[in-house]
Amino acid sequence: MNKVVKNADEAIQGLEDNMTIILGGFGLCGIPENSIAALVKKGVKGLTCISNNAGVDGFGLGLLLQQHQIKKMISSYVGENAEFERQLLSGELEVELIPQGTLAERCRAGAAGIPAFFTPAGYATEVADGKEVREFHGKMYVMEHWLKADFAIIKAWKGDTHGNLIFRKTTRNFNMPMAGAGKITIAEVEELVPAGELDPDQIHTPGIFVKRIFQGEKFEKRIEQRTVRPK
Amino acid sequence: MNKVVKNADEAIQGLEDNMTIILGGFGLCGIPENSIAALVKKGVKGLTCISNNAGVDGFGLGLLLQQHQIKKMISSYVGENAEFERQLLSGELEVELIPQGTLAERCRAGAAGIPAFFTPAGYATEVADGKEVREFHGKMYVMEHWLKADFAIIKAWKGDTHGNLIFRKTTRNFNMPMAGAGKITIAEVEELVPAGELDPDQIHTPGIFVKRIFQGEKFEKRIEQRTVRPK
Amino acid sequence: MLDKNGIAKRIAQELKDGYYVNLGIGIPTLVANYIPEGMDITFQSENGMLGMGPFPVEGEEDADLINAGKQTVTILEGGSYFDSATSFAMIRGEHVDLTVLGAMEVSETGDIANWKIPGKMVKGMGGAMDLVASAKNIIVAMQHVNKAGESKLLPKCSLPLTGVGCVKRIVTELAVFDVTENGFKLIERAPGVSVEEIQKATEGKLIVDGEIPEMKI
Amino acid sequence: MLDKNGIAKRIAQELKDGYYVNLGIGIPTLVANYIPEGMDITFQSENGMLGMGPFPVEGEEDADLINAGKQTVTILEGGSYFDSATSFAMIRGEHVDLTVLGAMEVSETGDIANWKIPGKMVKGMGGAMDLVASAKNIIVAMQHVNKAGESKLLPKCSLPLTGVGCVKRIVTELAVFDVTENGFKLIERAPGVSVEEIQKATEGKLIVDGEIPEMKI
Repeated sequence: MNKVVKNADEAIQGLEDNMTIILGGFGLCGIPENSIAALVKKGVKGLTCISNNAGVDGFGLGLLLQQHQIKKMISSYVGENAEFERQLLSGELEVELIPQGTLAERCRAGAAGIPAFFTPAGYATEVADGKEVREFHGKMYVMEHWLKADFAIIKAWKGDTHGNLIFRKTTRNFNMPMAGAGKITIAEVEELVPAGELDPDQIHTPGIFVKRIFQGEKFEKRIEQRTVRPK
Repeated sequence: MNKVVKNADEAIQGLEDNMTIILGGFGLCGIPENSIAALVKKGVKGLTCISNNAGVDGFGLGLLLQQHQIKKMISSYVGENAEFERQLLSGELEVELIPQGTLAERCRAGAAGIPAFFTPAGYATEVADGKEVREFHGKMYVMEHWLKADFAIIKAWKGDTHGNLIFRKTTRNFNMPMAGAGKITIAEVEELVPAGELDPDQIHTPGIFVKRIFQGEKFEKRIEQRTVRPK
Repeated sequence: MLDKNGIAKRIAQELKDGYYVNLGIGIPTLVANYIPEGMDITFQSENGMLGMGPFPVEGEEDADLINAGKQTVTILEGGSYFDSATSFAMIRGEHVDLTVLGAMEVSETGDIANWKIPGKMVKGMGGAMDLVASAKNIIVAMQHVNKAGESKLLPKCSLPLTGVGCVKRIVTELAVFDVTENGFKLIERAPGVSVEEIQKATEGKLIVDGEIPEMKI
Repeated sequence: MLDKNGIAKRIAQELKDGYYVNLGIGIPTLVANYIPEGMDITFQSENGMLGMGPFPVEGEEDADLINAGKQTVTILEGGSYFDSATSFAMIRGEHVDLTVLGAMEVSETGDIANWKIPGKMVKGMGGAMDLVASAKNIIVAMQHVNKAGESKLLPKCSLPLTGVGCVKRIVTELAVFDVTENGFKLIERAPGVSVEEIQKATEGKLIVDGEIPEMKI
């Protein structure tokens, strides 16, 4: 059951041009930094990226945008990124915007084998255009489909050789529901330990959802909005 | 945010005849023993109970059956209970059988505000009779609805005064997806601690899903099938 | 007339002990500064936290602990972390008691537009569509008129919608309104603001029923 | 002819390194005793555990740690606990590689009946319907004929179905079959069992293509 690969380069083996990738993280919090760096290095192009956000200029998915590796972004919020805006307005980049809760649930549904479900989010808005709507118990809902991808790439705090994962603080975000939504799910972790070292009661994501795991070389963990109060 | 009630009797206040209750546990593992005892004492009748199993003679939901307090059981498996069988065959008790995964997902959907979803379980069987079926990606699925109840009653290992819960080993089972599927969710715990004592990274069920919490007087934790190997 | 903090203070009066509350970016965030004494309120941040606390003390910021606005924050005792699917389960399942958010336009039937201006770069709806479609109670905190001086309380929204028939109450620098079957019902006037001034700034149908009290801030 | 353990041994040959496997009650459970040397197999128990180990040593049984058959068990290194919704997410999402379960009847088109006998007390399907509707690979382990001596490999199931067109392979005391578009394809004979004996005990369409090897146990 050893799922350990040497590094990010090995983890993304088989990830080719024009594939669809699901990537975890919220803003720059809990993003798979090492895998993104490996994607830049590899130079794969024409990617469809499903990720809540699109990084910032010079970090996160912004690095892939810079190299024109992304054909389409599927996200809930894509501000904070001048290069993104430039590519979008020039028509180089396609964007599909999805309500955040719907995005999370569609990824979870992909991992959980639920092809479609109903949510009230977006009813009677342009998000529901062309979608089936239906009334349940006097309220209107929109039918949404699962999201699946060739690869899902997520980031956790600790992981073991069986692929079991533990997250820290608000980094669970999309990383958890995305685990298992790719044909191959890659997890990069800050600390990789032998199977048996993690308390089975404290595992957030069971290893069955993860196919490849590696310890990232370094994590910059850039902060997007540093807000503090004086000492 | 203090959700603590004194005991099981106080926890089930407002639980009246003919209500629908969702109860956690798998077999006798992780069942809300103290709340069930309080229901027997209170003598509420005509209950519809949604629970994966129906207990055994003389324990778990078997105690409510003995007192003829249950009108209908909604479960995935109801063996191991002679009184149950007697009442069923005599027409005193109604039963609706639901595939186990569908039952879990319907409870989770109830808690998560998803009125319906599609699952392959039960397609072309009597479980799908009268239900909408639909093809997605070349496979057939059945549409299933959320389950909600007047009360959801679950059992956890540790809990805090804000209703945050931590489970032990295989007791998470239906207790987790059922949290929040009742208008009022009651949690009984083996150990109740002040808010702040549980590590926020290790909480399985956030307190928002729980309305009332109490420390059970005693937990018998009966074992249904004691299987061991020699020392 | 109220300033931003005044609007937040007035909204804080809507809080009830034990409420779980989700605050949007902008004026809504300020509501956290005015929780009535002795009231126990838990803030949910939809990126995955209950019990959101103040910004961290300088030097203690943690890249792994942010709020939905991507700001470094802290967690209070009794808080918890969870994933985005669980977070929106809380929201969609109506476990969050109150959502306060900003708006570009609100219609007299409770529709809200706050995510997109045609012709401008669209950043996305984030969690706003889930929040407005799901919350039991939605209060809009906003300026009464836009930068061009046009009313934001309209018969019908002109901008692309975020949600329909969902706004329950609106607090602006001029007044408090309930959204009713018959239109915007004036509940309270801001200190020193007359019904006529409110009427003038409100394009949607306004219901003025009897004497309208001045709000107590 | 194979005994129950023989059937389990033969099914164990279907395991591959790294497989996640869900074993049903009865003969399937025995498969765990015959994992090929050096092969890493993880057993899932649908009540909420990966890495299910053997029964506990006497005196160490724990009421909080049971399997789907409600038996006290243990967990192995690298295992994890989870809730029922997550457990069936694994199953429905095809993350479990192989499901082995018993059956009362299997049809030549891969339908399976194993939960209900009309007129008898029905205990329920438990997780069987989810498992058969979802698993990528389903092997049925069963006796070839029922107690009345009637074939359990039929043109069409007579009992209420658990799932349709889902069984991939069947192992009985007499033989191994694949379910194909054209019927039950005979793959291997049990030691000492002739094709004629198998044919006689099989009511559904049997495909015998060339020389049928004897299984190696």
